This record gives sequence, C-alpha cells and structure tokens, in this order.
Amino acid sequence: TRSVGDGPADAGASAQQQVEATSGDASLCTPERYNGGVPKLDLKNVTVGFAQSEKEANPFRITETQSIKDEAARRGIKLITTNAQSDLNKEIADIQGMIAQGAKVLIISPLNSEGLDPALKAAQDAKVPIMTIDRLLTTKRACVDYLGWIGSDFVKQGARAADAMITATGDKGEVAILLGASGVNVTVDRTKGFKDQLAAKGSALKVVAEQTGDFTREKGRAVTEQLISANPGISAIYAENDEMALGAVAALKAAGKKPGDVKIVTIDGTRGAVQGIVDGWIAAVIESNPRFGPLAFQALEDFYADKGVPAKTIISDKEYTPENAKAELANAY
Amino acid sequence: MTEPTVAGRTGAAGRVTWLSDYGVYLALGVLLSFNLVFTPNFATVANLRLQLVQVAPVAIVALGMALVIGTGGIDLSVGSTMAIAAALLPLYLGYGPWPAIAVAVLAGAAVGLVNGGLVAYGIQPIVATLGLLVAGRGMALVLADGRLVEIFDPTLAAIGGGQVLEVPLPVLMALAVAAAAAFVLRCAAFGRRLLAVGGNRPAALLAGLPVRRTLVTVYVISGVLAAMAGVLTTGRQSASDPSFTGLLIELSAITAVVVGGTPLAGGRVRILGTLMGALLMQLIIATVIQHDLHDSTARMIQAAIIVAAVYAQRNRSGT
Amino acid sequence: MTTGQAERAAPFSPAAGTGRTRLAALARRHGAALVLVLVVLLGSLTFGSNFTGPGNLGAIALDASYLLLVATGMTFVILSGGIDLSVGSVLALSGVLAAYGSRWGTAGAVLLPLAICGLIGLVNGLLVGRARLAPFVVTLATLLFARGLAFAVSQEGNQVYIIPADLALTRIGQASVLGVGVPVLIALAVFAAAGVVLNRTRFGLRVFAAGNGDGHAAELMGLPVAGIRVRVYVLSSLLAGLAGVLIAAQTASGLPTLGEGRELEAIAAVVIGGTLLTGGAGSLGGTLAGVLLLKVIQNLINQVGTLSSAYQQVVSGTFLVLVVLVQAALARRRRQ
Amino acid sequence: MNEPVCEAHAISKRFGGTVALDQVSLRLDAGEAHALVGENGAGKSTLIKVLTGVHRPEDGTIRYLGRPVSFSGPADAQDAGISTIYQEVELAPLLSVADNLFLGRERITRLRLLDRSRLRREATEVLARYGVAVDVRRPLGELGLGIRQMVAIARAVSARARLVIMDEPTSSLAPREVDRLADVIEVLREQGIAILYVTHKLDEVFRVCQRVSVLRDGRLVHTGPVREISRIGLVAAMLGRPVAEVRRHGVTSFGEAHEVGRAAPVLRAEALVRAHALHGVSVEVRPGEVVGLAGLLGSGRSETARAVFGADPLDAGSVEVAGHARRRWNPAIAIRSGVCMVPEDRKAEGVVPGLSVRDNITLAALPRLTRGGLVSRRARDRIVDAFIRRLGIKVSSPDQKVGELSGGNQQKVLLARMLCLHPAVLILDEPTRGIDIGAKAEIQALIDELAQEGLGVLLVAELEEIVEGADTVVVLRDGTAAGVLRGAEIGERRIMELIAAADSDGSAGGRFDD
Ligand SMILES: Nc1ncnc2c1ncn2[C@@H]1O[C@H](COP(=O)(O)OP(=O)(O)OP(=O)(O)O)[C@@H](O)[C@H]1O
Ligand SMILES: Nc1ncnc2c1ncn2[C@@H]1O[C@H](COP(=O)(O)OP(=O)(O)OP(=O)(O)O)[C@@H](O)[C@H]1O
Ligand SMILES: O[C@@H]1[C@H](O)[C@H](O)CO[C@H]1O
Ligand SMILES: [Mg+2]
Ligand SMILES: [Mg+2]
Repeated sequence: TRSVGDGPADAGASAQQQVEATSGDASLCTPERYNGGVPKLDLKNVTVGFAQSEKEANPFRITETQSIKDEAARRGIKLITTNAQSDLNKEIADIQGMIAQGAKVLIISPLNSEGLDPALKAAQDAKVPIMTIDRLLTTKRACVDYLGWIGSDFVKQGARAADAMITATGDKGEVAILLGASGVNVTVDRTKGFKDQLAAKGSALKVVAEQTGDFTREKGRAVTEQLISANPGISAIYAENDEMALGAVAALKAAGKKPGDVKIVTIDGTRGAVQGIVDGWIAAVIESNPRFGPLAFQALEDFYADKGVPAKTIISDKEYTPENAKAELANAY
Repeated sequence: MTEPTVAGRTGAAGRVTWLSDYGVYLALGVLLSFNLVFTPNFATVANLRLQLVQVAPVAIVALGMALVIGTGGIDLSVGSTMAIAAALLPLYLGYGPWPAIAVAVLAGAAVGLVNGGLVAYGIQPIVATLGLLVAGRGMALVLADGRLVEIFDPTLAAIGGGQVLEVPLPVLMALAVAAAAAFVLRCAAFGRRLLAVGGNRPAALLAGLPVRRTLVTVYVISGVLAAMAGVLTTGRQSASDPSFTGLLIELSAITAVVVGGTPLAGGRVRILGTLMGALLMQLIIATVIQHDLHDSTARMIQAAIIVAAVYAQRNRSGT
Repeated sequence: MTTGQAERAAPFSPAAGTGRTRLAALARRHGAALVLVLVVLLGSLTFGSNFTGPGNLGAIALDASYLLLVATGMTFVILSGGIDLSVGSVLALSGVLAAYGSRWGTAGAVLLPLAICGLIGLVNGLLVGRARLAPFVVTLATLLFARGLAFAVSQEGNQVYIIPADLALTRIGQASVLGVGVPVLIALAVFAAAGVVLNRTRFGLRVFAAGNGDGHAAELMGLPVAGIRVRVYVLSSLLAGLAGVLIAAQTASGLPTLGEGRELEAIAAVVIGGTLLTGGAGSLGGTLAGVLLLKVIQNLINQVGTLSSAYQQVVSGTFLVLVVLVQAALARRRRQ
Repeated sequence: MNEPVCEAHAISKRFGGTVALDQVSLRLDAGEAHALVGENGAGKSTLIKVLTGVHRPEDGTIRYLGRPVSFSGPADAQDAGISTIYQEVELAPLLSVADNLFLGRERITRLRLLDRSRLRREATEVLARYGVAVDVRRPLGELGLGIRQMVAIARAVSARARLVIMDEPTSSLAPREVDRLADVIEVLREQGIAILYVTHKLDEVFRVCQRVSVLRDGRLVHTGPVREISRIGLVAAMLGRPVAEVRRHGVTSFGEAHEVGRAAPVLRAEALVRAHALHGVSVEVRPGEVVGLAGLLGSGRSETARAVFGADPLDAGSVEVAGHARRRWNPAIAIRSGVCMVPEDRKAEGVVPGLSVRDNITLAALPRLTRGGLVSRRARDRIVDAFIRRLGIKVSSPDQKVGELSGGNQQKVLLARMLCLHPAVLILDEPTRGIDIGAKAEIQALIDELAQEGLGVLLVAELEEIVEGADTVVVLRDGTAAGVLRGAEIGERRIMELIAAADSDGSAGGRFDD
C-alpha cells in the first residue's frame, strides 16, 4: 500500500514554487496603500488565518495546506486554519469566524473566482489584509479587495497540456476530456486553454467526449470505463487533474489495455501520476505546484516590510515527460 | 380510515396493476432498446459486463436498503459505512487480506448496530442514520488521515475485478445477496418478522415478535452489505479512498429500491425490482455518458424517469 | 356537569402530572434551546470574546440566516407529514437565476428565481398532494432536476453570472443595520411571519392536521389536504429560493454548486428543534434553536482552530445523535 | 312530510370485482333518525362515502336539499351542511381536543387569526354537554378510544349541519355515553336535522331511530318505520334467513356458566399500578373461567387487559402464571407462558394489512413453526387451514391480504392468531366491536366452547355480553377494582350499582332497566 500525498518532506528545494512572472509591479501593495491603509504588524506577534476551500482529499490540497502550515512553523508564526469542504457559505463563515477570533492577516485559497464578497468585506471592515493563492478572484481588485495573488495560469496549463497531447499522439486520433468539477473556474480555464490551443495549432485531434470526473479518482475511472466501452477508437485522454488520470489508468488496465495504447495527458504533478509516466501509462503531466507556503509568507513579509507585493505572482509550473519523470519523481507531491 | 381511497383504479384496474408491477421492467426495456439501436458498441458482452460490474456495489447496498425500507425505515449512513470499510482495509492489510476484510465487515456491522439500536430505541430512522452519515464519513477520514491509499493486494484486486466463468465476482456477489434476501423474505421466519414490523409495528409487538432484535438485525445487515460494497469498490479501484467512496450512494440506493416498487412505508419488499431499479439507474448514466450528454441533462433525465416510474406505481405501493 | 364526572376526569388532567414529568415535557419542547444555552455558555467561558464578540456573533447570525429560511420552509413541510430534499438544489438554482436575471435589474433578479422556484414547489406539491407520490422520492427527483437546471443555465458551470455591484439588490444584500446584516433581518422577519402563519392562522393549524396520520383523517374531517400540501411545498421552495437570492446578493454572483447537502442540514435543524419527522407536531421556535445550535457548534469547532475538518464531521454527527437521543429519552419518561 | 333532506337514487359502486353497492336508494327526511344496518361488508360505509363524495358512484344520483349534487370530497359535503363521523375514529391524534373539535370551522378574529381562547372556551362548553370533562388543550391521542369517539361525535354534531351521518358512533362507547348520544340525537331531530345512523347494536335502532334500512350484499333489502319491524325480523332481513331460524338464537350466544370449580388460578395479577391509569387492580383467571371486566368508558378496562398481558410497562404490581411469579413480563414472554391477547384497536395494533391471511394468522406462532430459521410450510398450512375452517373466516384464499377483508373477518384472523398458540389464558379486549350480529354470535359461541375446553378468558366487552358470558366480573372504576361479582350475583343492575357507588348523583345507572 502507498499513502498518497505525504511526499513533500523528501522533495528537493527545486520542488518549491518558482516565480515565473509578476504583474502590477508599477503599484506594489503596501500597508499604506492597501484599501486606504491598514496597520503595520510584526507577523511574529499576530495570528495568521488560512482558509482552505476544498476537502483535503487529494494530494494537491493536502500538500497546499501542509506547505502553509510548515512555513508558518518554520517562521514561528501562529496559524489557525479552516476547511470549507467545498461549501462557499462555509468558507465565508470560516473567514468571518477567523477574523472574529482575532486573526490579523489571512491567506485564503478561494473556492471559486466569485462569491467571497461578504468575507472580503468583513476583512476590509476589520482592516485585515488578505493574500490569495491558487484560484484568482477575477472580478476583484488587488490591493483593494485583496492584497495580491499567487498561483498558476490555469489557461496556460490547459494549453501546455494540448501541446503535450499533440506531441504524444503525433497529432492524430480521438481525444476524450475528463473535466474537473463543474462550476469551478479551474475546470473552465483548463478546458478553454486546451481546446483553444488545439484550434490555434490547427490540430487534427478530434475531441469526441467531454465528461465530468469531478476531480476524483473514482469518477474518473467509472467515466473512462463507459467512454472506452462506447468509443473503442479513443486514443487519448486529457484529464484535468491527476486523480482522474489515475482513475482512467485503472479503467484502461481493467479493460486489458497496455501502457501507451491510450495516451494520457494530465495536470497537477502528483507522485502517482509521475510514477504513471515512468510506468508508461501516462504521456505527460503539466505541473500545478501547490507548495504555496514559502511564497505566500514571503509576500506577507514583503508587504509589512514596505517592499510591496505585486498584484499577480504567476508561478512557473514544470512539465513531467518520459524523459525527466524518473529523475523528477522525488519532486512530485 | 378503514380502506384507502383508491379512485381511478376501478376502470383500468388490470392495466394499472400491470404497470405498477412491471413499470420498472418496462422502463428498462425501453432504455435497453434505445441503446441497442442508437448506441454504438452497446450490444457487446464487454459492455454488458461493464454495466453489471459498475452497478454491483449500488445493487448490494440497495438490497440492504430494501430490507431496511421493508421495516419502514431508511439507512442514510450506507455511503459513510462504505468509506469506513475502505479506510480500514489498508490499516489491517498487514495481517493479510482476509483479516482486513473481516475487520471492515465487522465495522459495517458495528455501524449497523448503532443505527439499529437507535431506531429500536425509538429514534426516527432518517435522523438516526443521518448522524452516522455525517460522523461516519468523518471517522473514515480520521482513520485514513484524510488520504487516498493505493492498494496492491492481489486478493482484493481479485475480489474487485476477478471473474468466474466470465462473470465478474462483484456481479456474482450481488446476485448471491439478492438470492439470499429473496429466500429469507420468502421462507425464513426473519423475513416474515421484518415485514410484520414494517407493516404494523405495534401489532408485531403485541404478537410477541422480537421487534427490537428484528430492527437491529436489519440495520446490521445493511451495514454489513455496505461494508462489503466498500471492500468491492476498494478492490476494484486498487485504492482506498475514504473521501469519495460511497459518496451519495444512499440516494442511488433509495432510488433503486423505490423505483423497483418497494413502498417507502414498509411492509413489502421487492428484491428483483430493486435489482432492476439499480440497473435502470445505471443504464441511464451509461446512456448519458456514452452519448456524451451534459451532466446537467443527465440529472434532469434521471429526475423525469424517477417520477415516471413512481407515478406508474402509485396505486399499488401506497407511497 | 356533575361532580362525579369532574372527579373521574381528574386523574387524566395535566394538573395531576407529577413535577418530574412536567419538567420532562418542558425539556423536550425546549430541549434544543436548553442545549443551545448550555453550548453558548460553554463557548463563552472557553473562548471569551473570540466567541462572544459582535463580529463572531454577526458571522454566526449571517450564516444561520440562510439555513433558518430553508429550515422554516422545511418545518412546514415536515409538519404536514412530508419532506423536501430539493431545497439545497433549489437554493443553488435560485442563486444562478438571480444572477442571470440581474440583467433586468433588481426586479429581474428577485422575480425570475422566485417564479421558477415557486414552480418547482408547485410541481413537488402537486405530485405529493394530488398524485399522492412519496415526498421523499418526488423531492429527490426535483433535487436532481433543479441542480441539473442550475448547471444548464450556467452552461455546465462555464458561465458564472455576476450581479452588478450598483444594483439595489446587491446594496441591500450586503448592507447592515446597526451591525446586523440585512439578510439576517429579512430571515428574522420571514421567520416571525411564518410563526404567525403557523400558530395563529387557519392554514397553520391545518398544516398540523395534514401531518396527523397519513393525512387521510384530515381529509375525512373535510380539510383540503391536497391544497395544504401544495402550498406547503411552494412555501418551502420559495423560502429556499429567497435564501438563494440573498446569498447571490451577498456574494454578487450565482454559483450552481451552492447548497449541496443543505437539505440534510435543514432536516437536522428541524428535528433537533423537536418537530416529529412523521409530522403533526413540532414548533418553529424549536427550529430556530436547532439552526442556531448547528451553526454555533460549527463555529465553536472552528474556534478550536487546529481540529481537522474530519473531526468536525465526527463531532457534529455525534452531536446530532446525542441531541435526538436525549430528546427521545425525555419523551419516553413523559409517556410513562 | 315535505321535501327530503337527502335522497340517493339507484346508487351503484364497484371496487374492482366486488359490487359494494347495487342500485341502492335511500331517503332521509328532516327530523328523522334513519338507521342503516347490515352485516359486515354489506356496503354501509361505502354508501356513506358515496353520499359525502369520498367515492364516486358508477351509477345513480344524489339529491340534497332539492338539488342534484355531486360532492368532490368530504370538504365539499361539509360545506354543504353534511357532517359525518366516519367509521373507526381517526381524528388528528397529535392536535389538541379543541383543535380537533373545530378543524375545518376554526374560529377566527377579524384579523383572520385564530381565536384560540374562544376556541378553548367553546370546546370546553361543547364537550361538557356530552359529559366529557377534559382539558381541551391535551392532545387527543392521549385519550382513550371512547373519549375520542365522543369528541368525534361532538365535532360532527356541533357543526351547523342539515344532515348528520354517523357510522358506528357507539362502537367504543359505554352505556352512559350511548344515552347521552341518544339525547343529543333527540335534540337534533327537534331542530329538523336528518340523521343517518349506522350501527350493529340493534337496541339502538329501536331506541334512537324512526326508520330503518337494511343492506345485504350491497342491495337494499328493507326500508320502513322502525315500529313496523321486530328485532327478529330485522336480523332475518340482515342475514337473509327466515325468521324462524333466527329465533333460535338468544340475545347473545353465550351458554350456561362453566365448570370452574376450585382449580388454582392460571393467571393472577396483583395490585397493578400504572401512573394515571391503574391504581392497584387485581385479577385472577382460573382454567375454564370467563372473567369479565366491566366499567365505564376510561375506567381502565383496556389498561388492565394490556397490563396483564405486559403490553405496557407497569409501575408496580406482580403477575403470576400457573403459580410462578414473573419478574420480566412483556408480550413475547406472556405468549410463551401461554397468556395471549387480542387487542382492542384492531387496525392500529392488530392486523398487518399488507401481509396475507396466512402470515397474519401464524405471526405469533412463528417461533414454534420455525426450524433453523426456516418456516415449516406444512405445519403452517395445516394450522392456517384448520383455523380458517374452524372460525369460518371468509377468504378467497389464505394468500389474500388481510387489509382486503371486512372488519369481522379481520377480527377472526386475530383470534386465530392467538388461538393457534393453544393458550392457557386468552385476553379479549372488545372482541366483537364493529362486528355484525352473525359474526358476533359465532365469536361468543367460540369463547364459550373454548372455556368449556379449559381455557381461561379475560373478557372486556359490552355490559350485556359480560353479564351473559362471564363467570366472574371485576368491576372497574377510575383504575381501581370497585368490586368482584361471581355467578348468580352477576347482573346489570348490580354492576351499575358498583360503578355508581362513588358517583354522588348516581346518574350513571340511569337507563339500565332490563
Ligand atoms: N376501498 C375499497 N377497495 C376495495 N374494496 C372495498 C373498498 N371499500 C370497501 N370495499 C368492499 O366493499 C364492500 C362493502 O364494504 P363497506 O365498508 O361498505 O361495508 P360495511 O357495511 O360498512 O361493513 P362493516 O359493518 O364491517 O363496517 C366490502 O366487500 C368491502 O370489502
Ligand atoms: N372522561 C375521561 N376524561 C379524560 N380521559 C379519559 C376519560 N375516559 C378515558 N380517558 C382515557 O382513557 C384511558 C384509560 O382508558 P381505557 O382504554 O383503559 O378504558 P376502557 O375502560 O377500556 O375504555 P375504552 O376502551 O372504552 O375507552 C386513560 O388513560 C385516559 O387517557
Ligand atoms: O489546481 C487544483 C488541482 O488541480 C486540484 O486537483 C483541484 O483543484 C485545483 O484548484
Ligand atoms: Mg363500515
Ligand atoms: Mg377499552
């Protein structure tokens, strides 16, 4: 047996998030500028709150929370955490609750790009700055509604997956897409990025099915079973996260397929998926690095040190391929 | 009142009775025909086998649910029980697959014991089992530290994916459970007791039947079957996934039972109908995915079919 | 009346009940409120102003207000002998429609969702009341349907509709009066009105009557049971819809994923509040206590801060069982 | 007489295969109490349900107050001024007595809100008129069956009705309440209200009603003034048998006293106490003895019967079977030790309607018929066949669902359920309630026969039946034994005296001259 998602301990330094680009550098956010000014604090003397959005049921979330906790511990900062279990209202209540409990700074991983308004407002009223990670609050303003954002470019992840898919398949055949959870902007972006890129490249690949796998292994498996039963011609699968991809692998195995019969491209970079490349089941993994801790706390430090925080910090996500998978396996989470 | 009002049954009595008894078969037939004609690669042994394998855990859970519903109860905790079983397997695999399975099944029995105890004490089944729906999932996550654990055990894999004479083991298990349930209901004293408790609990009590023991037993059976379904699922996907194993399966199971013609009020159980109900729901999902319809469309179609099926049975089942 | 009869009736009058049984009756009726008081006391002793501070209480109140709306409708449904599993999905659908309808201003954002939700309630009511289908199954179907429709309207979640910030609805939804959020005030007002309807009007009394037995008795007593059922389900859907609109106003958007599992939370609140799941007896006051109890517990578990979300589930599930167990034990003593 | 209040003409109603009503016509005049009698399953309740819009007839017309009508349901009929007490009292048990009385005609204030205080006041007043003194805020379900029936009557009668229909209103009433009802009907008649009165108690027909109609197998076989028909004639019409044959039966079918002798009691219950219900009742039953429990409505007869059987938990008291004291006592243990009970409320606590006659009969015998968890079919079918024959249960097959049987046959199924256990003591709580005269006679004869064979019987029944059938009578009052009568001491007057002993005005015994 192997427990999934307890990898970060032995990951090398290169596993940590690297900044690819920042934007909004012209007006870096500082306590004076933040929403009409917030008090300056010493992070060591205050409580920081972290609001996790989804169940810690997949390696991405496990690693994300752990990374925040580890970094807080490393820096000797007092941290409280909540988990909204994918319930938007609970995330709002969680954030308001943490403010009421005396958290002076917040790091939140928004459940979605919309809908956190009441929580943001409560934070504004209490003059509690919010650093956001992972999912971007698309319609809100940096340094007003929130301090800044660190995360991946999900559309680009999708586009890179398309590129990898074209390479893996030699640009021919039928592709099935395993969509992430419905109604989540990550799903929307990764789908858009993938399809747009295929179009842009004038790819000959044909998307024959798009079914939701809810970001879970079980659903990914069940759906793949049905899809390959109905379309034996499917020669490639684009899974919008690794869990679903691993479910798809299980389905292919059960159907008697051999590694490589169906090319799978996926996003996240979990250990299981990278191992899947090593084993020949998976063609490529586009990383979505969840180790937000160091960059997030660094941003807070920079904020209070008046160095300023850019509106957007986009991290550089790696790509795992058959060429580098074995070597990089230790860095996967 | 003494006799229920049965307006409308007078005229087309025969036809309506037929529909109410065979509505689910009719719906199944229609859906099957549709697929045979319009779904490419549907009529293959492999595809048929796939549908049966996928429905097996739901069917097993639904059979337990049918017995519970026969007593006038309901068991919302089955999904969480599956998760608990799944979470326990990797913890005890060190002692070998069979001890681990035994532990998982015992845990299912324990959950059933708590449910049954609460119901026998007089707590309404929905609330009693709602408690364990919430707490049970939490326990599973605590046990597994919230993580999915991959399992490479050949025995478990065989249970989940093996075949005997070309028939997958999960399917055989579902059929065996169905046969046992049907036999018990028909021939065993326990079956009569169960139906009497569901049909008129005070009467069963005054007839000297061990009402509480019957209730506890039924919930234990449901718990054990759910745990078995959890073991199957885990074996089949070679991973113990306490977060998602059995999530919302209670709704599928209840739907299968009710669509299969078992009244929620208790006092009557349809085993074959339950199997057919489960198969119907499975076929809807398969149809939707294989025709690449949207998830939202799938839900709306399911809703319509559920209502149509229970509408067809409304006179008989007295629901 | 003769003295003889008075004497004969005496042993059966409540005045003859012992002090102990009367206490038990009281405890059952107000059990949830009692436990609530205890929990709040415990919370304030343990966490002090982190718990009792206006910010925290305000957050609890806001979170509770949506559940209160849903649970109020659910109370009517359960009292009438039914159940409504569709409320969580209806709430989400309503939010999506509110955001969608906000292109036609506040009126569109309020009327469109309420109209559609009312229609869903009507379908529930007709299927349960007139066609006499089991409410559990009917509303299970509409649970699927409403969620499906919510996703369909938002193009499988690809399209998140935003409510403009300058819309009256958004401003009202996000405003607060004397530190109390407007949604809280609206929920309380609705709750109070519902209380009057349930306890002081003909319709309210008949809701109770419909829930006695299988409704057949009420029918033979000449009550329009089917009509009562229809209205109860429409009410439930409308209140879930209203909660959806308020959430949309609060969050300035309509998300189709909202409210999953809300139906079970609402049912739990109603039952903890002492309403019989089989119908016919219960109270709205109990439901309020039940709602607050659930939310306060959740808040307290969060206060612990380090408790993982899995433990939260264990605690709230166990708590639910304990509360109904205590109630059952009290009821048992009373019956003897 | 002027125009009838209600007139049904050539009504026919079928349920699937069975013809419940076949061309039945009935006229109800203002100020008359019209009795409707017939065997179980004759179609009486069905006719009432057709009149009030519960069922739609296949054929026939109904005129009400001179106009043809077709009510859409009970609500509609009630609005038109037809007020009905349906068979088997089933109001809203969880609602208060007051709410039950006025449901459908709630008192409201000008603001359209419920006028609770007025409701309570009027409810108390109305009930007082029927001699019922209860706290009207109490849930109805907490009260005994009899009281509930009185509430149902008060409810129907206090509506402003032109026609009051009563389907077996007295099935659970004691003589005193029946008297009250008779008075009420008298008052209603004086107001020009028409009353349709269904009953199996022929005394009431002659005391209360002016005209009588007889249904047999769904057909109207007689209608005419009460004074023109004899009791025997009425029975003959109901049964469809010649008068001479009917004459051979007495008032009840109980025979002479049984040989009880000095045998030790098989069952002895001592000083039973149950809060609010029993205050130290003791009962002894010897082999072959029929012990009757007599008392007024709510005096604790059913409570005693249930306590002896272990159906309700006791606060104090002891039960001894065949000389052995029992520490744990509940229905399962009672049945195993040979003490069996047929409960009063057939529907709520007796039959399992969805199960077959076969399963219902063998329900309690299951443990005995089971080997290794499996039911022995042969043994089961033998028992079932034997009892269906012996009790003359009318069924199409043992597989028929009990819910489809008429009341009398359901009662016999319950008797068979207990008799097939070969009990030493049989507790019967109103075994003939709602049962037609023929079936009643059969059951009485059966009790007699069983007692001859050495069975001890504890019987709760109408006074008349107790007087004729019991060897010993325990008279209950307010949950205590007011006295015990044996053999020749047993008589209606003596029993009423004991019941009335504590009643200062002694009104209870009023009308019971034999
Ligand atoms: N809803 C129903 N469905 C089927 N059969 C019915 C129904 N209601 C009545 N019957 C049948 O119609 C016949 C007449 O029944 P009804 O209840 O009118 O008899 P009744 O004269 O009131 O008898 P009782 O004295 O036992 O109350 C019976 O054979 C009964 O089984
Ligand atoms: N006059 C009354 N006032 C209030 N409650 C009454 C009255 N009469 C009966 N009861 C109720 O009846 C119960 C006891 O009645 P029980 O059923 O033992 O009487 P019974 O003699 O069998 O009469 P019956 O069965 O005809 O009602 C009591 O618990 C009480 O609730
Ligand atoms: O990017 C993450 C991961 O892909 C995860 O699997 C689901 O949530 C998204 O936000
Ligand atoms: Mg009748
Ligand atoms: Mg009685």
